[in-house]
Formats: sequence, structure tokens, C-alpha cells
Amino acid sequence: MTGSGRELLLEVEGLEAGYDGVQILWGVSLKVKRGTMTTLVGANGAGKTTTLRAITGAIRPMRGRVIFAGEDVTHLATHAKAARGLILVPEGRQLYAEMSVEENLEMGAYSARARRRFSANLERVYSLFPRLKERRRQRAGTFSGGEQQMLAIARGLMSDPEILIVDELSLGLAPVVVQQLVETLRSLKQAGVTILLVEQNVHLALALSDYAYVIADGHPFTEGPSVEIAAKPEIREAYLGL
Amino acid sequence: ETLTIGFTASQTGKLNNDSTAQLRGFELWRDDVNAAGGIKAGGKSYKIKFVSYDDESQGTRVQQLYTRLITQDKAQFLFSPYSSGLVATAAIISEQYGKVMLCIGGAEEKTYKLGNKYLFQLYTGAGQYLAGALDLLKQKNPKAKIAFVYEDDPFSKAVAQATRELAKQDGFTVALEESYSSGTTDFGPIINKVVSSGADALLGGGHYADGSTLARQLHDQKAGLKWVTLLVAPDSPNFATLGDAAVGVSVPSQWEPQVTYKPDFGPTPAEFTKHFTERFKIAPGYHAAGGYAGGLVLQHAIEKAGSIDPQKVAEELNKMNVTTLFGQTKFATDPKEHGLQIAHKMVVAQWQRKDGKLVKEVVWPNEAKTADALY
Amino acid sequence: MIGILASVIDGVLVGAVYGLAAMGLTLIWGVMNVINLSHGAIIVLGMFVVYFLTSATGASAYLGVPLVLALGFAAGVVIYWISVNRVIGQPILMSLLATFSLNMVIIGLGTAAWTTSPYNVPVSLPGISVRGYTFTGTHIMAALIAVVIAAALYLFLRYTRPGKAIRAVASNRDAAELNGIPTRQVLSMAFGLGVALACVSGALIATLFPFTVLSGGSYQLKSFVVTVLGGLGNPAGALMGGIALGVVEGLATPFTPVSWTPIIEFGLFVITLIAFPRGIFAFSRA
Amino acid sequence: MNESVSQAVAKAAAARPRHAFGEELLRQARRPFPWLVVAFTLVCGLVPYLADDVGLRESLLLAAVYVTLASNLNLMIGFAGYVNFGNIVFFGLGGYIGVYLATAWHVNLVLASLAAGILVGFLAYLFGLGILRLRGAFFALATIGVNEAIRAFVTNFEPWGGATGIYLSMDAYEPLGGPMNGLWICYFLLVAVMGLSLLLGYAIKTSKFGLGLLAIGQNEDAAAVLGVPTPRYKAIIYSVSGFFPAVAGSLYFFKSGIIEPTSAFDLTASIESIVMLMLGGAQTVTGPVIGAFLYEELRGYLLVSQTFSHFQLVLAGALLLIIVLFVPGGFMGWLHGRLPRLRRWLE
Amino acid sequence: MSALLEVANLSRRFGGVHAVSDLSFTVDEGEILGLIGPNGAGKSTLFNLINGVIPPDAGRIVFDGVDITGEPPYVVARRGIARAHQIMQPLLGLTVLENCMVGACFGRENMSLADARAAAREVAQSVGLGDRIDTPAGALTTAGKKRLEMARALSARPRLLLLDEVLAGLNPTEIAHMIETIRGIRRSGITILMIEHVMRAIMSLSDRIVVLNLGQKLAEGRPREIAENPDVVKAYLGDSTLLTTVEAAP
Ligand SMILES: Nc1ncnc2c1ncn2[C@@H]1O[C@H](COP(=O)(O)OP(=O)(O)OP(=O)(O)O)[C@@H](O)[C@H]1O
Ligand SMILES: Nc1ncnc2c1ncn2[C@@H]1O[C@H](COP(=O)(O)OP(=O)(O)OP(=O)(O)O)[C@@H](O)[C@H]1O
Ligand SMILES: [Mg+2]
Ligand SMILES: [Mg+2]
Repeated sequence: MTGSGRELLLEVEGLEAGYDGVQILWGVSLKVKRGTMTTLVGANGAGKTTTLRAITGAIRPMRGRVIFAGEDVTHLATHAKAARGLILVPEGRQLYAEMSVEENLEMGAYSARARRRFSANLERVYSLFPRLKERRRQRAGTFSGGEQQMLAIARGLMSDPEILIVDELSLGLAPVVVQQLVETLRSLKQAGVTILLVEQNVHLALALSDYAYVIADGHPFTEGPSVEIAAKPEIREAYLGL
Repeated sequence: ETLTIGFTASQTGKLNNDSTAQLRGFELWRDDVNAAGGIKAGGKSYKIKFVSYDDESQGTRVQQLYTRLITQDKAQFLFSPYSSGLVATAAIISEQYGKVMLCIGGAEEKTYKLGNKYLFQLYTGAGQYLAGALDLLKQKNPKAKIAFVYEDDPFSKAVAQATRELAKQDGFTVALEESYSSGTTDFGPIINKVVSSGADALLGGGHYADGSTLARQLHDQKAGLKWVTLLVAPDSPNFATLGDAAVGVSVPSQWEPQVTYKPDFGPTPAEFTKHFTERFKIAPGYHAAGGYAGGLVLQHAIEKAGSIDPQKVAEELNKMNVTTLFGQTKFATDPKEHGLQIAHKMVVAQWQRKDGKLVKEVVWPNEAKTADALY
Repeated sequence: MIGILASVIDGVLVGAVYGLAAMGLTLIWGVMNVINLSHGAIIVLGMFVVYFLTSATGASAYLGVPLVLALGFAAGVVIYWISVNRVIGQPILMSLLATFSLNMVIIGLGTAAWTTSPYNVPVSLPGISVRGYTFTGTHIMAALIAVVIAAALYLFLRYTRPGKAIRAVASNRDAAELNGIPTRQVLSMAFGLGVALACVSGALIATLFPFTVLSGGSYQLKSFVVTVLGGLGNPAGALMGGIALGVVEGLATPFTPVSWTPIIEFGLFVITLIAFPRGIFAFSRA
Repeated sequence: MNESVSQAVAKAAAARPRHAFGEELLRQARRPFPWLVVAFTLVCGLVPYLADDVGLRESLLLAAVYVTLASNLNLMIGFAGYVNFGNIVFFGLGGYIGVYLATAWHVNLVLASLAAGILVGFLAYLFGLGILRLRGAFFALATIGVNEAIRAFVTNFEPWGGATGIYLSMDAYEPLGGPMNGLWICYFLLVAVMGLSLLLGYAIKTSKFGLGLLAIGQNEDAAAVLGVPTPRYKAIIYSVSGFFPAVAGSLYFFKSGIIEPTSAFDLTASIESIVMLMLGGAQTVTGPVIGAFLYEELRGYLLVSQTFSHFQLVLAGALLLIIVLFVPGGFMGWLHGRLPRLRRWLE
Repeated sequence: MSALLEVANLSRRFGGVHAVSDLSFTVDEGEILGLIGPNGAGKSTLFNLINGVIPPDAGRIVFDGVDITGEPPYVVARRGIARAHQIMQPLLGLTVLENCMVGACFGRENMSLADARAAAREVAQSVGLGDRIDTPAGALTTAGKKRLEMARALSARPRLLLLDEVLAGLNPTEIAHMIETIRGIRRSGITILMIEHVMRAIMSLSDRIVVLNLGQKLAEGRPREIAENPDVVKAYLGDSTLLTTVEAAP
């Protein structure tokens, strides 16, 4: 059941993965429809990051399939997926610390598809984060924590993603910046970009997204439209602190 | 019966070239002896067997390997490794076990002043290496300004320092003295200094690699010297590959194929040269001849002693005063320098062009010369 | 006075070639955090390639340079996949061991094939003579080639896409992979480039000085020094560092015995390191 | 939750009384590992002697030297995370000082070796204050620089014979009862130095000092923020890691009968000791032993094996490469991975 | 209450960036002082200055009556200032327990190894890492590393604890737990200076808040005052309606 690549952009089936022989994921499945925003929720250590890493190929899944735009990409290298527009803004930022801000952004637009829209995208991220433009010659490694997060997101946007996967979107960002980001994501979605979001501010994640998956200890726990999930008592207690 | 002779050779590492030549000398001798039925002593005849290991041109394992040769491989006699430093290291072991060790590859004299009893040196010691070249120079230009440029290793340094003293006694001016580290390939800075010093003659060098380089760069940079004597390097037939840069360069030599010694036993120099060239497709230098002669001297001592008892063989060596294809051989018996070579004489050879071809001519001493020296 | 000047000029000429030798080392080191201990052996391979090329075809050694580059690059890529790929991303010591073993293999095979006797590549170019001091044509030519290659490499890394990709991979492999950069290919390319540079420097050195299988050791050591002077991973710096080293040697020799040069050289090296912990020319990286 | 925090912190504060040093020593003595080291040292020392096998002795002697080098190197590389490329400078300098004292001043060999160790340790401390400001690769390079500078210096230093070095006469062994005896005595002393090096490694590994070093090795800035006095610790360990190699150098070169700059400050030997350390597994006490024995026996075997003699270097290199590529944690890493319970026995 | 930490006219620039400029404030014994401000305002730089990771260009830092300006970090740590980093600095190859032991051994108490082990175990337990004591720090999740930062700092039993965004990366429930943990720490007598972008937490925890902007003090006061300060709203909080609506949404 591959699903049509036209409606279903990303499909993950029964993913199992782990580190050094320790299995972390036990059959995680996701479906992300084109043009929607989906969120993946779970407690600290539940395996969200691991799921994303298995999807991009940073770790090799032991079982399961990843289907992107109708193509089975499970065993493709990470860079090949990126070239197809499957873009991850990783947890922990992963900047090119010794390179300038500008060069970081350029590398974001490395793939052929992203290069075409380079100037337009650059303009967009600079207007989104004016700080980056002010400091475009500064070495990324000397940025403050929040500034680094901005740069990481900006670099992801430079890749001209088909699907943008963001791990810990708001980590370390000042409230005012988070607000701007929310606006940006909304407009991206409007522009047809599909988004998969992992966000510890579960309030925010559920409010923004259309559909939510919840995992616990590496197992799928529940899923549904975000509004419904947000209303479930067990979710409210476990994740929303209510 | 077999007689085991043990040694290490430098199959790898920087001394590989010269060590290999010496090894060929050994092998040729062994095969000759065995073909003639072996060494005869006390009514028995012994076939020669070699046990040899690679010392990697380094001292680290020499003692381990010589201990092994003596205790595990039961070598009855030893040849030394190649080069003075390794000889000194190996001698500690051979002396302890009272094994006779013929030293062919080391001319440095310090080792013989340490009280060794079983070490016997075939080569002329470093102190006398350049005496001939100085004599020759005195004849050509008694007021010559000399630059000493030599490799910073035990052997070359000992040679240079001894020669410098001789030169001062002879009334020469020492215009420059420079040592360079082993493995130097860029002599530019030194040659600039030689030029600045206004020297007429250059004495020194070290081993093959650096010596041939020095010669070549002296030529390239047109250093304008009238006389150049280098240790070791010009002796090798390969030196001819330098072409014009080789012309006029001279070398003190333990031995040359042209020498006309009348041996008391063993082949004549001419026979040896022919035999060696047939076997290895390359003309022998003095390392090769030394290797062969080392075997001969040992053989002679064993045969005279009529026994393979090291004590008796050592006594024979102490008494020995013979001439082989390598020239005269006699060892010092004074305990202060026991084993030092005191009879062997060196010659000076020079590369010259003859009918368009490069040849090495013996130019000193006068009684042995095959051509006049170019100055 | 003129003696000193001659000595310094010689230093600059030879220094440029040291710089080129160091470039290969610094590139590999800076990009993939691999200290290539087979660097010296690879320089020697370059020397032998040129030797066999010229002795077989009789062509000029300089014509061989592009070929050496190409062969070196290919060899580098092969070496990368055999012995380096698996240790990338592991602690720096692992790559040290891997390349050290490789060094043993190359030296061992080289000794078996060519012994340790010295070889020469005969090249004659007219030199320039001034008042008894001669600057040989080969030195001048080698220095020129070194400068040209250094400049080309600098431009390549700074301004081309593959060049930037190399620097990106150097900085953060995971990120590069996520940005669609095929990191392993890029790394193997960078390694190939480093090896090619080492080979070419070997080829040029072979036109200046004779060499043996073991000659690489001293050039490797010099490359280390130059790398530090120039700043890690900075090819332009390496050229400057090489020239600086050459000048130091040139300046020292007229005044002190040549055997003291290493003391001055390495003493200065250590002091420089302590004073400029990231290399004198490192600022150009920022 | 909140209660437990304040309690935990309060408890930690209450646990003030410190273990006295002697008590700590006693506690260590009850562990099996130090005794294992002692037993191993005794076996190494006695077996060749009882079997009267000098061949074995020579082979073990080299191994003991290598173990000493590798295990002291481990203090820097494994613990403090500083790659010392030029560790052989301790060995060479120690050798020169020891041999010089023993020959020129006729100092007793043991005293001369101790003096060499102390002097080299002191020099290392001074050098360390300078070069330990460098990090990572730059430190590694500086250590090469120090080694080469000192080598060049000694090469020009006439009292130590310059490039020719110092030759020992047979008389030098008379105080030890002649050369035959002398070699045995040097051997026993070297084995003892090896044993002490291992015990030192163990003592450091299980101490607070060792924990501080490990922290430095992992992330020096973070360690400093946590209160580890990084400059002092680094200088101390650099100096300490020079002591036994210097003593060993003195004994080894005395035994060899000759010391000269090329063999005393041989950079390849430095790298080889790193190789041994990594082969055996860094950060462990046993690793360097296993690595040194493996490496030394491998090279030794290939050297004397007639079949391989021309290709010994190639084979050794190829084998090493295979090990490095496929057993990256070294022998101890592999072993601990297989048999985690061994961790408690083999430090 | 007396001032435990006093920062006077502190400045530090990087090239043209004035990361901290002429900043003065005090932290009283036993209080929780919150530090907020836009990204790049200079908050983490301030921490770096306080614990000696970088020296200031000008100004003074006085801790417990002693001028500690320019002292190296390990001396500062000995004096009783511990820190949890924003960008985590775990000793990756060491286990959780060993990480904490380093804190305990070399912090203010200068504990022996055995004491440190006991203390570290307790503290790790208390911040919720009890079941991961033997895990290498490198295998922890982001949030796990954050906890570890805190546990390690606590193990030193400091007098002043600097917390740099320890709540980032935690979900609301986990934040609620952590808030309790921090309250517990304060109750055990440790003074806390914390940087945080999670408003709900900082507002409910802090006794006082200092707001930084462009390296300078923009405002200082009780949480409520700060939340209503128009300058702060403009520079930092923004149109908080959006966030309050999403937080109130469920
Ligand atoms: N590199 C690693 N090696 C070993 N184990 C790891 C590694 N990274 C993560 N883990 C383990 O995998 C499990 C899941 O981690 P993961 O990072 O996927 O969780 P997460 O849901 O993203 O949590 P967080 O909210 O903290 O980011 C955790 O138990 C963690 O300890
Ligand atoms: N080494 C450095 N070189 C140049 N600029 C630096 C350096 N370190 C910090 N900066 C700059 O100083 C400013 C203050 O940084 P700091 O890390 O203190 O910010 P912050 O308030 O902690 O921000 P955040 O909330 O994003 O963590 C930033 O603009 C940053 O880019
Ligand atoms: Mg995560
Ligand atoms: Mg910050």
C-alpha cells in the first residue's frame, strides 16, 4: 500500500531503529499529507529525534520503510534524500561553526533544486531574521544559542524543502521570535510546503498543526487530528501539564 | 659439519644500499668456500651457513638479534652489522658471549678503545681516511684553503675531525667547517657559505646519498672548487650517473678493483672483480670486497688455529699479518685499542673522463696510481 | 651581505616547495581531521612517478606534473576508500594509526622494489648567476609551479561549489549530509586532492634534490612545521608558512653552523606555536 | 521530588570526613588488580632467569621498555586526552642523563637513573607550562618540535659526544659484576620500572586526580568550569608521564652500550608507542601491556622469520591496518565489549 | 538579605559586538534571580564572565565579599559557583555518575572520590537520572543532557547556581516537574541565577527578574512588573496574545 505520491508526501511504515544494537523504535508509522502540518509528540526520550534520524538516514533503520513522494527511499543516503527535498532542521543545530553565516546559508542551498531559488530564499530568511543579515560575516560558532537556532532554521528554509522537518523548533528562542516563526510556518504551509514538526512546546505544536502522532517509549501511542489529541485527558496530563 | 656465521644486515632503512653490497661480498665468499669443500680445520671440513636478520638500519633490535644469533641460532662466529653505531651496539653482546666478530662495516675507532677482546676491524680507521688526500693536495697546492663539509654521523665526523688536525699540522688554512645532518638533500645554504669562504678545496661528505647530492649541487651551483674529496659516495659505481658533476671528484677508498695487491691466499683483486661482476652484474666497490675479505680473514684464522674454538681463533687473529685481495691486514693487540686495523692502506681514486666515458682512476699513492690527478 | 641575500632568496625558492608539500597535509588534516602519517611516503611516490616517467619517455619532468596530479588524485581516492573511510569521524588517533600502517606498507614495498639507493631526475634549466652565487633554474621553476598550484587551490576552496562543500564537510559532516552534500565522495575527493598535492610536491622536489624511498620523513616533518606556521587547513597559509620556513633557514645559515639550523627552526617553531596557538597565518580563515 | 533534592544536597554536604591517604591505599590493596600487576611483573622478571633463556630475556626486555613507554603515554593520551607525539624525548633525554652520570661521574646506575627520571620530570614540567596551553593537534605538533629541537641540541652538544654520542666501555659494567651480570641487572630493573609504571597508571586511574584528568580529556573547558584545576593537572601529568620513561631510557641505553641522538630521539619510536597503546586500548591499564607485547612480538617474529624477511615491514603494516580498521577500540575495547564482566578485573 | 553576588559596570565586547556593556546588578543570598532578554542580548556571555571562562574588558565581579574578577573558572568553581550550560558540555565518554562525580570532587566541597560517588548518585537520582547512572553521557537525549548539566552543577553543592536555559527542550509536564526541582534546590539554601525563555516558568520561579537587551539592563523588578513593562514587551515578549492563546487553547 504505497499510497499515491500525489496526496501522501511522506509515509513511514513500521520503523524500527536504534543505536549500537539497542533498539529504540518499535514500529513507528506516520503519514504526512502534502500541504499539511503534522506534529510528532512524545515525552523526553520517547524517540522523536530517533524517528527523524531514521527517516533522513542518519541512522539505518533495522526494519520498516520510508516512502517519499511515492518512492521508497528507505535505503537512500541522507544527502540523496535532501536533494529530493526532504529537509531536516536537526536538533542541536549542527551549524558549520567555522564558516560565516552567509556561507552556512549557501550550503543550505547546496542541492540543484535549491540553487535555482537562491536569491529569493535568501531575501526571505533575511527579512525573517534581520539579525542574520546584520551579522552575515560572523562565524556561526560564536553566535548566541538563540541566534544559532535562527540560523539553523534559516538554513533549512534555504534548501527549498518539499517537506520541512523541524526538530525542536522553538528551542532557546525568545518569545517574540517564536511568534514570528509561527507566522512563517503558516505562510510556508500556505505556499504549499509540507511540514513535520517536533516541538516540546506541545501547546504550540498542537495549536499549529493539523494532525498529531504521539509516541511513547518508541511505540506508537495514539494519533488523530490535533484538536482531538489536545483534548484527550491522558495527553493533557502527560504532555500539557494540565 | 656446518659452521654457522651470524650477522644482521640492513635490508630496510637508510643503510640498505651499502649494507647490501657488503652482504654480497659475504655471500660470494661463502659460496666459493662451500664450492671448494668448506673450511678445513683440525681434520674436519666445515660448510658455511649464514643466519642473518634485518636490523632495519637501527640500533633498537641489534642486541636482541645478536643475542638470538648466539643463543638460539648457535652462531659460532659473527660478522658485524654495517656502520659504526650498530657495530658498537652489537659488540656489547658479542663480547659478553666471547664470540669473535669480524667488523667490516665500521671505521670509527672509538669502539676499539673500550676494551673489547673479540672484535677485529678490517677497515682502515677513520683517523687515517683522508690522510692520502691531504698528501696529494699538499703536492698540488700547499697553500690551499680547505672547507670541511661533512655528515653529522659518528664515522664522518671522526674522519673530518682527525683530518682537520692533520691539515692544520700540514699548514693548510681551514676556511670553513660545517657539518650537516644525515638525510640532508638541500646543500644550497652550505654551498653559499663555501663560496663565501673562498675555499679552493672541499673535503668531507659522508655516505652515498648525501655525498652524491653534494657533488651534484656543487656542480649545479658552480661552486668553483679546484679539489673535492668526498667519503664513500664516489666509490660507488652509481656515482657515474652524475655525469659531468662526477668529474674530478675524488674518494678515499679502502679498495679499488684496479689495485694490484699480491694476496697471500684467496683470489687476486682482478679475479675477484671478474667473479663478482659475473655473479651480480655490477662492479664491486670496497664494501663488497671488504665483505669477501672479511670472510677470507676469518677462514684463514680458523684454518691456522685448526679449531673453531673462539679463543684459539682470536689468538690467531691477534697474530695475523697477511695480505689478501683487500690489501694488508694486521690488528692492534694493545689492550687500549685491541682489534683496531693498523696495516691496511687506503688509496685515493678520482672520477675522470676517458674517451668520453667516466672512469674511476687511482691517483694516489704514486706507486699505485693508474692516472694523474686532475686539479 | 650579498651572501645573506643569496641565502634568503634560496630560502624563498625552496620554501615555496615546502609550502606545496605542506598543503596536501594541511588540507587533509583541516578537512577531515586526519593527520596523514603516510604523507612522507606519498611525497616519495610522487618522486618515483616522475623518475620513471622521465627515464622511460625522456620527456621533461615538468610535462609530467599534470600526470602526477591526476595519478596522485586517483591514488588518493583509492587510499581513502581502503584505509581512511572507516576511521573518519573516529578519534584522531585512529586515523593516525591507519595512515601510519599505510606508511609502513608503502615504505616496505618501496624498499623491496627500489632499495634505498638514491635516485635523480635529471633536469637542466639555465639558472641565474650573480657574483658567484647561482640560483638554479630548477629551483625557480619549482617555486613558480608551487605558487601557481597554491593559488589555484586557494581559489578552488574559496569560491567554487565543490571547494565550499569540502569546507562544509570539514566543519560539520552531519549537517553537510542533511544539506544534500554527498560527504563521503567529498571526503574522498579532498583526500585525493591532498595526496595529489603531496605527489606533485614530491615530483618537484625530485627535480631539485636526489631522493630515496626514505626521503619522505624529513619532508613530512617540515610539512608539520609549515602547517603550524600557516594555520591548519589553510593552503594559502601553508605557502606562506613554507616560505617563512625557507627564509628562516636561509637567514640562519650564514650566521650559524648549518647543524644548528634545526635547533633554531624547531625552537622557533615551538615558540611560535605558544605565541600564536592557531598559527601565524590562521587569521585568514575567519 | 523537591524534598529529595534538598535532602540529596544536604546529605552530600554531611558526608564530609575524608578518607586518609593510608586508608585509601589499604582499600586499593584489597582490590585484585594491583596484585595481578605484581604477579605479572614477577613472572616477567623471573621466567627468563630461571629458565636461563637470554633470548627470551632480550625479547622481554624490549617489551618491558615498550610497555613502560606506552603506559606512561596512556597517562597523557588516554587520560588527559593530549596526544603526545614526542614522548620519546623523555626516553632519550633520560638515557643521556643517566648514561652520562654513570660514565663521566661514575654514579651508581640506580641513582643515575633516578636522577635522570627526576631531572626529566622537572624539565617536562617547565616545558609543559609552555606547550600545554596548546590544544589538540597543535599540542601534538609542539611535542614533535620539542623532540626535534632537543635532538638537534644534543647533536651539537659536545660534552655528550655530539652526533657520535656516548660509547660505554666494558669497564662500565664492572660495578654490576661484569657485563653478563650487568645485562641481567638492567633487565630486572627495567621490568621493575615496567611494573611500577603499571601501578602508577592504576593508582592514577582510580584516584580523584585521575577523574580530573579524564574530565580534561573529555572536555577541558567544561572540566575547568567544574573546578578541575586544569593547568596544574596537565603540567603534573606531563611531568609524571616523563619520569618512568626517562628511568627506562637510562637503563636501556646503559644496557645497549651506546647512545646517540638518532636512536635516542627517534620519532618513529614515539609513533610506535602510540600504535601499541591504541592496539591494546587506551584509557585502560592493561591495554598498553597487551599492545606492547602484541606489537613487539609481531615485529620481532616477522623480522626473524626467513620467509617474510624482505616483506616484514609490508606485512606488519598491513596487519596493523586491518586491526585498526576492524578492531577500533583496541584489544581491551574488544574484550570489554565481549566480556563486560572482565571490566572489574582488568582495569 | 545581603548580596551574594555583585556585578558592577561589567563590559565585554567581541570585535564590534558589545555583548555586555556597563552592566550592574546584585543577587541576594537565597533568592532566585531570573535573567531574560532577546536572543543575543548577552545573557550567556554574562555567565561566562561570572565564572571566569572569559575575562571582562572592564568592571568588577564580587562574590561573597571577594573580588573574583579575572579568576580562572576552576578557582571560581572552588569558591562555590556552579553552572549548567545552555549549549550542553557533557563529558561525553564518561557516564552520568562520573560526570556528577567530577562536579562533586572539584566543586566547593573538594570531596574525596568515595564521598563524591555517594553524593553524585543521590543528586542524579533527584533530578530524574537515577535509572541512567551508568549510561555514557553521549547517549542521553537533549533533555537528558540538560538534566545532567544541572545534576553535575548541583553535585558540587555550590552556593550560587547559574542555570542557562535548563528548561529548553522539555515539554510542559516535564517543565512543571523541573520547576519543583528548582524550588527544592533553593530551599536547600542555594542561591540561583537563571536564564530562561520559558516565560511561564521564569515568571513563577523568580523573586526578581533582570532584563537584558543589547548587553545593557533594560529593566529590573518583580515578575509582574516586568511582564507589564512596555519596553520589555516590545523588545522581548512581543505580542504575547498569540502565545497566551495557544497556551490557553486546550
Ligand atoms: N547516540 C545515541 N546513542 C545511544 N542511545 C541514544 C543516542 N541518542 C539517543 N539515544 C537514546 O534513544 C532514546 C530516544 O532518544 P531520542 O533523542 O530519539 O528522544 P526524543 O524523543 O527526541 O527526546 P527529546 O525530547 O529529549 O529530544 C533515548 O533513550 C536516548 O537515551
Ligand atoms: N566569541 C564571540 N565572537 C563574536 N561574537 C560573539 C562571541 N560570543 C558571543 N558573541 C555575540 O555576543 C552576543 C551575546 O551572546 P550571548 O550568547 O551572550 O547571548 P544570549 O543572551 O545568551 O542569547 P540566547 O538567548 O540566544 O542564548 C551575540 O550577539 C553573539 O553573537
Ligand atoms: Mg529529540
Ligand atoms: Mg545564551
